Amino acid sequence: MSLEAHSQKQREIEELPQVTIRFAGDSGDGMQLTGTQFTNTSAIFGNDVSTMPDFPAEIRAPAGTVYGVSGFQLQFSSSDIYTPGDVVDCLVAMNPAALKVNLRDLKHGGVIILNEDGFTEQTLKLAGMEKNPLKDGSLGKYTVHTIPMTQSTVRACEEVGLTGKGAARCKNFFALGIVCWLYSRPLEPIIEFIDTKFKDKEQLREANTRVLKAGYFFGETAELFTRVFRVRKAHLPPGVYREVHGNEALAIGLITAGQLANKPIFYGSYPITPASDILHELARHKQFGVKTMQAEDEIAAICSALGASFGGALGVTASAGPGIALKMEALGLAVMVELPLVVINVQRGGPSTGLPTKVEQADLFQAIVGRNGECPLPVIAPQSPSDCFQTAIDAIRIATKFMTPVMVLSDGFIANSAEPWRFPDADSLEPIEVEHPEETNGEDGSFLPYMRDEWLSRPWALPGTPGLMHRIGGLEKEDVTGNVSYDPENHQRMVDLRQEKVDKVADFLPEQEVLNDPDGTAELLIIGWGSTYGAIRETTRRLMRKGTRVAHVQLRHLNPFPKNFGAILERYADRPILVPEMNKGQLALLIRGRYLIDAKPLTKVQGRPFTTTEIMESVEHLLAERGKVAK
Amino acid sequence: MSLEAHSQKQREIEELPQVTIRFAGDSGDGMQLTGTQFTNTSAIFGNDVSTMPDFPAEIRAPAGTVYGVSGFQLQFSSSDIYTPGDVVDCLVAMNPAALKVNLRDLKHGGVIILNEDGFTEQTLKLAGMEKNPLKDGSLGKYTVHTIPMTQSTVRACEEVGLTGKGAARCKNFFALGIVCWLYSRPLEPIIEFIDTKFKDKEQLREANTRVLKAGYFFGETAELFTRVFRVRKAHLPPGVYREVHGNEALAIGLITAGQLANKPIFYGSYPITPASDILHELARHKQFGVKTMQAEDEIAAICSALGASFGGALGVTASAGPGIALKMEALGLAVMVELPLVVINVQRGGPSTGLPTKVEQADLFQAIVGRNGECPLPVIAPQSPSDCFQTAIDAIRIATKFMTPVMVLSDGFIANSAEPWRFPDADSLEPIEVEHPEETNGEDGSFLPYMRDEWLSRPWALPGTPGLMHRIGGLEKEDVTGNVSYDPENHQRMVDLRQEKVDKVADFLPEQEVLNDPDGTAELLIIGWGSTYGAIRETTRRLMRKGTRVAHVQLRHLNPFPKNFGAILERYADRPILVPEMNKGQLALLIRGRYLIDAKPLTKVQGRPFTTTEIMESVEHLLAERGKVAK
Amino acid sequence: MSVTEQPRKYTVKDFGSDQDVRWCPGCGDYSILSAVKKVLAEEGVPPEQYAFVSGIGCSSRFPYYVNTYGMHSIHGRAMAVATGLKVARPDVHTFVITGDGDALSIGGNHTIHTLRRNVDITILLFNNQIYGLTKGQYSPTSPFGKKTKSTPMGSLDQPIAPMALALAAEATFMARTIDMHPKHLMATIKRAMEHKGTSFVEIYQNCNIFNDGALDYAQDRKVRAENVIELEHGKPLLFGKDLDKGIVFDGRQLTVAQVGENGVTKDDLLVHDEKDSESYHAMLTRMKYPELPEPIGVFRSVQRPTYEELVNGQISEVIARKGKGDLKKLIEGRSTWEVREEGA
Amino acid sequence: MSVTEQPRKYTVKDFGSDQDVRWCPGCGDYSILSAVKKVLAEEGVPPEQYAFVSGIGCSSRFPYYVNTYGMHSIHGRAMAVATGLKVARPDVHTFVITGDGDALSIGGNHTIHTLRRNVDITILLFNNQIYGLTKGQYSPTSPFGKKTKSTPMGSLDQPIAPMALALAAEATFMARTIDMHPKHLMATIKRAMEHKGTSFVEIYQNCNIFNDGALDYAQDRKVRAENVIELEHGKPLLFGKDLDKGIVFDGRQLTVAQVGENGVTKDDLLVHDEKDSESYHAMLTRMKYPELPEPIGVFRSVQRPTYEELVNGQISEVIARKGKGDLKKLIEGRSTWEVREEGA
Ligand SMILES: Cc1ncc(C[n+]2csc(CCOP(=O)(O)OP(=O)(O)O)c2C)c(N)n1
Ligand SMILES: Cc1ncc(C[n+]2csc(CCOP(=O)(O)OP(=O)(O)O)c2C)c(N)n1
Ligand code: SF4
Ligand code: SF4
Ligand SMILES: [Mg+2]
Ligand SMILES: [Mg+2]
Repeated sequence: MSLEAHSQKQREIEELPQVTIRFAGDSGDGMQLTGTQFTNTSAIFGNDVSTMPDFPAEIRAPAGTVYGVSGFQLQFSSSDIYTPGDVVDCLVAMNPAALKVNLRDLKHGGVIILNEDGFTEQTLKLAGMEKNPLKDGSLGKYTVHTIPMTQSTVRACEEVGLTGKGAARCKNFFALGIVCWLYSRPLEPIIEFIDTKFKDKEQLREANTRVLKAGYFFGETAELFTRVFRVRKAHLPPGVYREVHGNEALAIGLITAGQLANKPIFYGSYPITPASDILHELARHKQFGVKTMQAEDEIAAICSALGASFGGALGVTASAGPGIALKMEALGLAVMVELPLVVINVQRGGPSTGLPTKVEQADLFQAIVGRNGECPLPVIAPQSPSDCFQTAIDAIRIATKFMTPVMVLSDGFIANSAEPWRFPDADSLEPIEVEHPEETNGEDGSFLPYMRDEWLSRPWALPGTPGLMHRIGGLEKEDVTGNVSYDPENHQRMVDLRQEKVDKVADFLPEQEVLNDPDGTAELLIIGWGSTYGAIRETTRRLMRKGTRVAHVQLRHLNPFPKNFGAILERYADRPILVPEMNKGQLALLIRGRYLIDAKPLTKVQGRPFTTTEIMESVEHLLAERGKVAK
Repeated sequence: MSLEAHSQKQREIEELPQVTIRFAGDSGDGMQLTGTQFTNTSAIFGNDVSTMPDFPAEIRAPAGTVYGVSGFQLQFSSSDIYTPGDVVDCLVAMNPAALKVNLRDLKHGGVIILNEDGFTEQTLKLAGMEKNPLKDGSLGKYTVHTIPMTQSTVRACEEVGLTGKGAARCKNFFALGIVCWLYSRPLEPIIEFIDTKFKDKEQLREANTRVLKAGYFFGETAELFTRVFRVRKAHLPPGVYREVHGNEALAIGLITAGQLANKPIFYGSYPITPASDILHELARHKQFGVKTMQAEDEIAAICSALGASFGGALGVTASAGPGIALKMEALGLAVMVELPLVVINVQRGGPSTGLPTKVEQADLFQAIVGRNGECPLPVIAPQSPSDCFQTAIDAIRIATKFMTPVMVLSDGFIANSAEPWRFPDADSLEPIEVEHPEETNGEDGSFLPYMRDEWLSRPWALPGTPGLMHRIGGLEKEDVTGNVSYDPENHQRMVDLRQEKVDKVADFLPEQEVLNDPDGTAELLIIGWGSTYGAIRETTRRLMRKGTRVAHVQLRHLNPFPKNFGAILERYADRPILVPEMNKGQLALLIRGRYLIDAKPLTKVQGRPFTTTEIMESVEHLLAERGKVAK
Repeated sequence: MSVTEQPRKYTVKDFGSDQDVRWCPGCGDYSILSAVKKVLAEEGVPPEQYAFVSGIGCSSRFPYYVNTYGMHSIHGRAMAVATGLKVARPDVHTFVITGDGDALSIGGNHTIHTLRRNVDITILLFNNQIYGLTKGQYSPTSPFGKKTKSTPMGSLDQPIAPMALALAAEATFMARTIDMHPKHLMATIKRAMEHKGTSFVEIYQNCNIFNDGALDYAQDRKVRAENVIELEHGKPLLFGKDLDKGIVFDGRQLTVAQVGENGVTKDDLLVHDEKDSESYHAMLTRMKYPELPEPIGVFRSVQRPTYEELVNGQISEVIARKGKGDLKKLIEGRSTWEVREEGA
Repeated sequence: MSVTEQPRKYTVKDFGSDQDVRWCPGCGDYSILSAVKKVLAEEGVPPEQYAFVSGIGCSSRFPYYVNTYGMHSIHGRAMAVATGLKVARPDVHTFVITGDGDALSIGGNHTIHTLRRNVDITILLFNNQIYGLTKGQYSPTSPFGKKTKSTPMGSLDQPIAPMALALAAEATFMARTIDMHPKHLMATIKRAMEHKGTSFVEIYQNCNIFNDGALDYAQDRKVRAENVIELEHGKPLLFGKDLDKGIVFDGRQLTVAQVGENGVTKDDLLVHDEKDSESYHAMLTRMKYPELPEPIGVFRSVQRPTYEELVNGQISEVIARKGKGDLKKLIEGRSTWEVREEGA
């Protein structure tokens, strides 16, 4: 008999289509781990899941303070979902600060599970709360469960001889046990995890397992809970799944691209939140020949990657806004020397240092036009954690085919969120063909490094190849020969050629898909890019249920735009076009400027993703304005 | 009897409305000096003048090579002019390479003055010329004067005991003498210049003066010239004039602004073409309390300027494209800490190292949106060399009033060109009021560094002021208090406030003027910015003479746009709107995106300014398209 | 540092800001903060006369916690900001707070150039041999082979010795001290503040979250005496619990000698000299644990005019020579001409 | 350097490119170019095995003039580019050509970090103590008080000694030579190329347009012997036309001693040792004209694994241990689950 079957039998079980939970506590409380484990067990159970960690910029701010609160939100569902949820159904709060910071996102009537031991006079003071919310009735509109988690944890640990601080530190597993019980989750995957993690630490393994179970049984035993909930398996497309985070998927995608191109990845990078994990992940996979270098700064990082590309490796670098700013000069060089290079920007809140751990999409202009001179390059944005895998491969495919740097615009939300991923079979992936000339290409037997092929791409001749010696650099170069040239007409030609080459990438890409509107009769068009995908997708589905059909275009390719993008815009020109972005309307401005179409920006710059409600309201408002109130 | 009166008497004198001359020779031939002196004497004579130096990126490439050619073009005129001329009337070429590089700009039937001694077998070879153009008849369509300048110079020098290389080096003054004679220019100002320059070098002074006169008399004596030319004084507005280069005017403007604000200028900069001369000029004026620092790189340059601003000085920094790229991260910090700062970009050909000594306007996007995050700041562009003076003052006025960094977009053309300047009386300039609080501004006696005034500007409290201690930085800050804040709504508020503040600058600025169209009935509107002013102005005048009236808006303020700019666009919405730019249409895209108006870009990216002919053709084409062929 | 008011008594509290300190409990940064506040309180100079400029990193949060003027700037650039501030405002005592990543990785170049300019600022480099704020990657001072998130098989570059770099950059004042040695820490900070010119202080600091114990050999009272030499001007280089070991130079290398053995006496030992002993200072900067004990205290303290003095000196000089700038003349330039009314 | 073909005879011409050399007539860069081409011709390695990477500056135009692979990158960043190239392609012999501004002003940080990594590249720093390409501003190696366009009243920062900086950055090979001393120049370049690891060569170079004669004391044959010491491994530090002056250490400083006077014999002199004599090397780097003669030749040449060896070593090690990467497994990750067909 599984734990589940055993323990749920006496309680009323309520079926729910989906649930959003947020775990919140101190940075040191292990909330990220708790959330991850809950996600994992839910995914394995068969739900669709979507997560959103939210941690402070401080490493481990003094316990109990509001700025030290670390949160992890996830939605798990019996149907496919695209966001970690708008409002929280259940909040687990380990101390007053966690409660204070997160309460506003809890739905009316939601469940609160509190660690009673975390609510002391001191922690209340640290959180700046004058009254104890457990006592002043201010939580009246919620269902509150106050549980002495620390004490219970310590007690469970005593049994295996673990005492004091070490014991108390396991309390997150107690909380996890309770929540697993409440939502009828299997414990096995978590116990497996504990077994692996503490393989060599018998006592801790034992203690954590006991605490987890203690929490679970507490739920069952205590009279606190009158009902438990169940969220059925989702009807996901059949296949083998894993869970994947955005940064992880980017790293795996890069390695995969390297294998597909039969070339080593050279990754030069300087740590920065939220991009560092790509470096960490890549550094763990040296058996694929990946070379990672922690450079002295972002400039050295990109320059070393470019040097590696000159040598024939796949040069990659990543950073976040402030670090990308530093790379711009060298990126100009990459455009000029026309070598493949992938630059990943995991966008975070700006400007300047801004909000390092929060999400934003305000670096789009920087990516497309933020350099000196006319300096075009392809820009791609993944739209979900798992999509990062394909994006990395696409980036390298474009970079090598067109001999160009490519910018990938991920963001802090995608980077740290996880979702189930029906990963592809490695054998099914299309190889990336890369050619290096061995022969000269000039009529007189000379080598012409700027002779172009039908894609306007120049030859990637590698050092070591006899007879193809050539020099490249940042000064303007003569068409075809690549020699330095200050000639006016040549400069115009080269500026035009570099632009045309990037424009040509559109011919190489698939056409843009329009979601949700097979016959072109939708009432409105939403255009999104990057991580807004989930929220927009969920919005269009909610609207559909309400009887409003809204077409959805999610741009993965921001420069150049897909070939049919203009035609799509024309098709919807007579209807409202809405562009939700986590910035002040950057994509909207580009679309308006390029196509002279009245695309309406819906902007949000709050360091957190759109909720479906926000987008829905905006859609309804636009439709109402047109005198066509959404039904 | 003046030299002029004396020597012109026997020749036929032809009156011309204006003349364009280009001096061209090796980098070491002193062509810049020659051009400058000719300009000077013409200006003092009373012509309007406009100049354009054109020098190679190499310091002094081996003599005789085409890439070592240095040129200086000027137009002098009997009416007011705005450009250095489209086509050259008279080309002075010291060697075959100079002839080769510059011939294409000479008008049919133009005058060529050649240094015969510079045309040897070796120099012909160095210039890659198979035949001697002096002999093969290829110059048939021009009026060619071949003069043994080196020999004549050496002979003139011998008289004062100067021999060998030193003597030959004076040959530019011989050429200058000839040209002065040919165009009836007075020699006095040049002789005065020689006197000052070689104050302590008797022999050189004597030699150069003699050579200059020898050239002049050669013109008179030799039978080569059948006519001489005269360009009458221009009817310029009365007043006292000087000649000024763009970079010089920027430097003087900055110092003036410092004096008007009663504050020292701190100028942190790293040398780069074509911005270095601002540093050189400022470093010469320490008696105004200007502090200049040659920093280790562009990042240190802007950061030190920002530090100085924090201390209460007027922090200024300048660079060109690649260096500006490096400043972007710190510029984001400046936006966040809301301190006054002026960043000057003397734009050059890009991308990357590009064409370091050539002109371009392709850094507009970089200036307005080229940073991470939503990071707005005011952007101003001077439209002529002398306008740089006022631009520098305006920049500092805006920076201090709004507590914001301001970007000034000059370019390599403006920087090195000169024009007569009817400079203002220092006493007539309006002071720049700057306040530093001495008292706290919070209700509880605390100091609130992000409390705003009616312009949304925050107080500039200086270190050393008792009671106003505060901390600023690049993390998002809480509205009013300036404390670090990760709060979502606060972030939105601050992002909005920073934008609104910059938008408000428009309220502070004069309305945009429309030139050439008092009654709003012009057939077309041209919108320009920066150094295209001259070419556009001259175009509209030429068109006027042909009976076509074209309105002209020259934007000095590129962010925010002037308050009435939208209204102007609306007024002309039914007519073609043309936006000439030395880039691929950056301003046009912004106008289109913001106002949804079909502004047509006219682009040129050749490292040299528009000619009036190019703009005129584009206007006529647009008008023709509308079925209204320009008469 | 110039003082504008009569010295009055200040307390540590006067230098504490109203912001909660957000470092991890147990972090070495706390003791440095406390030492700095104590030293400032003792100086008797009002808080508004100080400015703290920092880059980015855990250490760089420091300015928020002192009630003075402050700027938490961007990663690696604090010294450039401080230089501008000091040149503009020689009257403000300017500190730079930085970390081993901030000052030696991305900011290494500014460190060098600030030192050779000799701007009168006090640099406190919190060296925890790790990137704290970005959660534990190796830093330029981490030992070779350091296993971190970014180097799971060990780091591959040779660590930088900050003192050696400082000397190469012509530092006029260089010192090293330890977070867990509060007396030494305070004394060293005081000396640094008193120095006129750039003072560069490396502070060994424990990051108990990502690099706990890495500097135990120097921080732990139990073993410290065997592993560090406390420098004192004019005193021989002696160390060890019983002060019975010393440092000698054999013409090529520094080595440890047991005093009293092999005929070695105290007279054979190198004698510490903070002043003009460049070559000796060069050797000191090469002393590294575990091969040799590491010196702490003031390595070098010499005088050279400060940058801001020189900058302002040139201005005064030219004004003395030519008088204050005349704006009219400046605008007029060297040569002018007049255009008269039409027909005149 | 690995050679893929049988050595064959190459001539200087094989290493000349088809581009015209665009330096000013008389520039010291010409002699360095010629020396490099001669050395390359003698190596017997084909041109395609070399890559020259440079930054921006007059000196950085160098790659255009050698018929090898080359990149004229951006200002100050050549070493970072070269590092990536070398790590990707250990078989390509990689040179960095840089100037005093390029390598020590904007690029100072990359210089340090490249050296401590010990990437196997050969760095030639053309030190003309001026910014040539931007027409004559002072550089980090210009002497204090240098009057230039940007410093009309004299520069205010202390010059950097490139050798001192290199040692502080844990350089394994450092040498100095002179454009106008072709034999020494060629010999030094050869030694540098042979060194496995980063070799750092400072070349005194005359900029006859903006800084003519600044280095005459070392370049001019007439006075050179009095002002420089030619280092030779194992030989005492002797100099002077008659090789009768030497260098001694007095416990604090290096000083010049006249051999034969005051009882000084050759045995009292310091003896040059390129190998593990860190402290001695540290002293050498502090020797500056006019106080002391300046050493030329190889200061230091020690062995340490190169960065690219170590990077590739970790890869081989893990492959030896776990086998080559299995892409399927990588994509699968640590834990998977299966969703079956509906109803299954
Ligand atoms: C331009 C830029 N690059 C990278 C970062 C990310 N970053 C912040 S602090 C830091 C290193 C911190 O290490 P250290 O200076 O040693 O300070 P500590 O946290 O150890 O006190 C890094 C890489 C950043 N904020 N900005
Ligand atoms: C980012 C950037 N900043 C500044 C410049 C301008 N610049 C080019 S070369 C140079 C300095 C050259 O000096 P050095 O490195 O000593 O080389 P040299 O010309 O003396 O050989 C400068 C400041 C540039 N090209 N790019
Ligand atoms: S991460 Fe390390 S350095 Fe940073 S606050 Fe925590 S203990 Fe201190
Ligand atoms: S400016 Fe100086 S360094 Fe540059 S090429 Fe000319 S002489 Fe050589
Ligand atoms: Mg650190
Ligand atoms: Mg130089």
